Amino acid sequence: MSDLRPLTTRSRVVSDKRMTLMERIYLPAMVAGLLITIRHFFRRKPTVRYPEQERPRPAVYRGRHVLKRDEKGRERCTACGLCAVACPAEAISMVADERKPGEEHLYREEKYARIYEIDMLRCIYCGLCEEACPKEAIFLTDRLVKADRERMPFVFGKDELVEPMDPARRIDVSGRQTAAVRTFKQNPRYAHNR
Amino acid sequence: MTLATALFLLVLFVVTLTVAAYSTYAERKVAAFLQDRIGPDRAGPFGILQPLADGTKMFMKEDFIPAAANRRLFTLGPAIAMITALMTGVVIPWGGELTLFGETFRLQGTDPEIGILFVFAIVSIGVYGIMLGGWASNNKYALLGSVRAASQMVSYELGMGLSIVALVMLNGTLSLGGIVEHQAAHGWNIIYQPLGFIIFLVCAFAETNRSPFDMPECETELVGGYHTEFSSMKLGFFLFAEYTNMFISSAVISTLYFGGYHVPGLDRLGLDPNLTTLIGTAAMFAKTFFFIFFFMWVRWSTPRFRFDQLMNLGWKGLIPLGIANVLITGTVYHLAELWKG
Amino acid sequence: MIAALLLLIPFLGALTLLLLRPAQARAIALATTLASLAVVLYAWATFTGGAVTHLDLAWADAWGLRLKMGHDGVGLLLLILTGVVFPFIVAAGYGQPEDRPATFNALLLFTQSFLYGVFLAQNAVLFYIFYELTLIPVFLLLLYWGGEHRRSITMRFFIYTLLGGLALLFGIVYLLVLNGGNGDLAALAAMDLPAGTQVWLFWALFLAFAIKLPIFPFHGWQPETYHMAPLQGTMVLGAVMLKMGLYGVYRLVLPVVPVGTAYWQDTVIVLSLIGAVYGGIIAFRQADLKRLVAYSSLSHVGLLCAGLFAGNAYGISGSLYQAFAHAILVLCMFYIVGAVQERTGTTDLRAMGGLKSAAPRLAALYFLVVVNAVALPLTQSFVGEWLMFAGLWQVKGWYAFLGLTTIVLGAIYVFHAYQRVMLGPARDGLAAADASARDHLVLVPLIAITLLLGVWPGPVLDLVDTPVLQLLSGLTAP
Amino acid sequence: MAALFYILAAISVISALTVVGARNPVNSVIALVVCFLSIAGHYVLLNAQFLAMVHVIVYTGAIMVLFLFVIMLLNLNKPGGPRKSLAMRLAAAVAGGLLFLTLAAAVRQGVAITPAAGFDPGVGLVRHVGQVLFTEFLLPFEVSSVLFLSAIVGVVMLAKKDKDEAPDPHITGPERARRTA
Repeated sequence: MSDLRPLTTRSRVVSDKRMTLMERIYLPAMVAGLLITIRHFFRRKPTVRYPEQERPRPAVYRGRHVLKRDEKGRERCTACGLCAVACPAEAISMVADERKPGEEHLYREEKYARIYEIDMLRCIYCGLCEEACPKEAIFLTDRLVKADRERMPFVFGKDELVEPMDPARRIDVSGRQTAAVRTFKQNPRYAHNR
Repeated sequence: MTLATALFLLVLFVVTLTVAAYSTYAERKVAAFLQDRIGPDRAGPFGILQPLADGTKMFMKEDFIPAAANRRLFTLGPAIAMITALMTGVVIPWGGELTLFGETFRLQGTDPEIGILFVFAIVSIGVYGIMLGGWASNNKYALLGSVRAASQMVSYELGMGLSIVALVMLNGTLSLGGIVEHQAAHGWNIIYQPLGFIIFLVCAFAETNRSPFDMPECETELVGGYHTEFSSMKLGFFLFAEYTNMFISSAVISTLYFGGYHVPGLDRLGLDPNLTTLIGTAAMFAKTFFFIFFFMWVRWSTPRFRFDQLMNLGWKGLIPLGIANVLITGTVYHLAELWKG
Repeated sequence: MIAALLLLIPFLGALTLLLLRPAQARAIALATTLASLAVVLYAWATFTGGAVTHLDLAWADAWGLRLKMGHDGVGLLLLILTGVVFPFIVAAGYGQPEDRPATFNALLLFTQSFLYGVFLAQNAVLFYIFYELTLIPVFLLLLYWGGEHRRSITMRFFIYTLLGGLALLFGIVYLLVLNGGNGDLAALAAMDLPAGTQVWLFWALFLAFAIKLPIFPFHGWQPETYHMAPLQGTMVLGAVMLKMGLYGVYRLVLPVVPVGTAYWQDTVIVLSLIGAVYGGIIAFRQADLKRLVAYSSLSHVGLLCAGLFAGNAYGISGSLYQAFAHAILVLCMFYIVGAVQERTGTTDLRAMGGLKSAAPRLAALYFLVVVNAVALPLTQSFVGEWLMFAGLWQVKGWYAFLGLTTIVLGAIYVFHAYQRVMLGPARDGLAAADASARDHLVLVPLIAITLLLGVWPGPVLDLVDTPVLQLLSGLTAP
Repeated sequence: MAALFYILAAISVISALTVVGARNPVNSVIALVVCFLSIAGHYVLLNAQFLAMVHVIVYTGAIMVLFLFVIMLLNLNKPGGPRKSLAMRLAAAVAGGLLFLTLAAAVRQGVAITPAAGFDPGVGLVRHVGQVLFTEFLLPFEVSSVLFLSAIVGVVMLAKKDKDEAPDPHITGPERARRTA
């Protein structure tokens, strides 16, 4: 047992020695405690009043998802299902469909997701879907999921997930693409994704 | 009883309830501030309407009485707690004399010769509210809570009484008004009775069931203690009674040890007597509020005692200290008398 | 007639036992004591208040010896005490020796007879003779039926008593010479001795009683003797013999040398109170139940003596009242010591505990005795001690205060002993029987007397009232 | 004042009867508390405020709380309680009857219940009570305090555990070894 060292420097050995008179009076310790708390009383409060104020979130924040469109406004998702497989919380479900003629401006590939749903109450915001995606279609963003009183609104469909067509209102996820990711994607093997 | 007294009592009643109500708000604010938070701030500016919201909520809740409870006592418990909590304020001197419309009033309900004993007596009856309420719930946690409350309050009343004995020996009167006047003439009691003050303060914490002596409602062990089974305004009464008690004991502490409405040097300024009185009353409330704050400050700074530690402290610590304090006070007083000749 | 009966019934009973050695020695002894108790009660019933002379015969008048027997209220009180106590002593179940029960009981009866003599004697020499006679049977009891080291302890007891006796003899002879050979106690009390004589004569007369009681510096013999003596012997010593000392002071010291008494009053009270407090403290330190009771007796006796020397109505009547109460208490206490010893096989407090679960009734009886021992209200000790405190209070406040300490000390050691014996976890292998029929027969009446006299002390106080007032008028007159 | 007296008296009598009549011991205790409070009210009417307050503090605040305590802890709240044996009931009836007889006789023999002549309204005030207690009645006062002291001592001695038994379970390790050694 003796060669077991404490895991942290903060651990203290519990002592059962008799307390000295000063310690047994309690009052000095009590006063010390009161002084500690009163110092906190006057300290600046770190509280952020949320709906009015928001704490700045970093670009790599993993908030609610977005289904990206490509530069021509076509949905990148081909409903391959890799994200659903990767999802540890099994929050993603989808139904694939075939692109009809005349829909080329909507979907990039011949196959697309007719239904794509993420249950935001199950999601743990791990980002594995993003990593799994071969088409760079799904990304986590720095936006938050809004609160609600019911459960069903938390199941986000394509109406909420797919980013708007309007190029001005596209959601920028470049912040999530770190330098390493970008170099990795220069690999010619992934050229089809660009 | 004159109309003036009746009016004064009505005002006192309202003030007491208001202070108690806002103590709940203050408690949450103080707790938050001590923990680097900002506390309730949604209901009104700075959350100032929070007590009203709480009260409304309490009234709206279903008033539930458990099937196996003793209905009569179950209702009687919170009532006793509330009544006894409100009764004590009558004998506390909130200020000096006020002259209005050619008549002179004292800002005190009544000043009986045995004022301090009256406070004691009412406090000792207050236990019944907790005991009956807890027992009538027919719930083991509630019973344990009320048993703890009773033993705690009976035990600490002794220490409190002893600390008062020394004080009374010095002041030569049991009347609260008299004690304040004595302090105005001879200096505040805290100077002469520091030990007595500490004993009284600790006992006051125990008597009001406040942390670190809040064993009767100790959540981690007893769910809610004596008020586990209570809901709606019955629960509200219990909580309210606790805050009222805190207000009253703060007022008693200020009266007994900190000169009550006396402000040193105020007489010499030659102000209008009415103004002096009002400043005095303001001072009294300031002192009282400080102690209410102190109650909260301690609650959010110290962990709870264990029940055997509580009993040990009361019986083996405070009571012997109280007796020693009486002896020391008596000896010194006697020697001082001899010295003066 | 009564005097003769009182002397003769136990005496003849004893002789019968000695000569016939019947198998039922104890039953006969019990019957004898009960018969004498009946006589005593008859005397009480016919007592009207004044002093009574039963017998007045010339014997050896030249030596100041005259067969004058009678009693006043106080004498009657002590006669009642002797009468009441002895049946219980004989009946006390524990500690009755196996060998020679006839002789043993005969000795007890002889003691009773002589004790009656002491309390009846109205003549100083007669008093002295009986006083010394009582020693002989007790001495034999100790020597033959005592415990460890009985020879040396008995010897010490004997030497102490003998020294006191010699001083007393000298004092009485001196008085006789001064009084022209008239040894009548009333005549002695009427003497008006010069103050200087009284001051030294006080000790000559008092020393024997001081040893017999015993008060503080003269108590060396007591604890060991109580501890070693057979149970009945201890009972006799503690319940009655000790009261002989008290009676002696009341009869022979206070009225005869009032000035001497007043001179030494403070000394004696202080010594007594020292003994009372000291006895209490030592009692608490005892690890042996019997020794604890012995020291508690020392403590009580100190108070009794202090009360007697308070020299006022409260003190003296309280002391005499308490004399009776203490006798009952001592009987109960030692009886319980015996009962406990019988069940646990020891008197060592450290080896006891938890007897209550095995013997709840005994525990209850013991508790009632304990309550009496600490003089709680509604017990007779409360009445007696309260009167004594009131008496001491009139002398000096702090005497009463010292006296009151003994009550607190008493509570400490008595309850300590009770806790040790009865409460706590039961010791291994303790299979004790609960209180037997005999235990009930002995303890219940005694406790009943305790409680009855605690609520209604009138009858006993009435006995004491007149003589004490008479004595006081004699004390204050010169 | 007279009206107040009659109201208080009625409360006292009714609550006292409830104490005896209530089938639930807890109700009995509460009735007794009410009775004590109304008696304290009588004291106040007699201007004996000190006595009134001490009465409330000691009897209502301490003793009855302990009563209630015991009843609650031992769960003695079954209505009616255990059936008493015939001898017990007989003894109770006899004792009660004797008490009643004594009281009746005392009243019959003319215990005059009239206002005491020259009643001093200051007699019950603290200052006077204190003065009398520490002069005239000093000895009884001290004797009773010693009696209480010895009662306390007795209880402590009875409740005290032997030193050599059961060391504190909260103490472990070397300190325990040191203490038990």
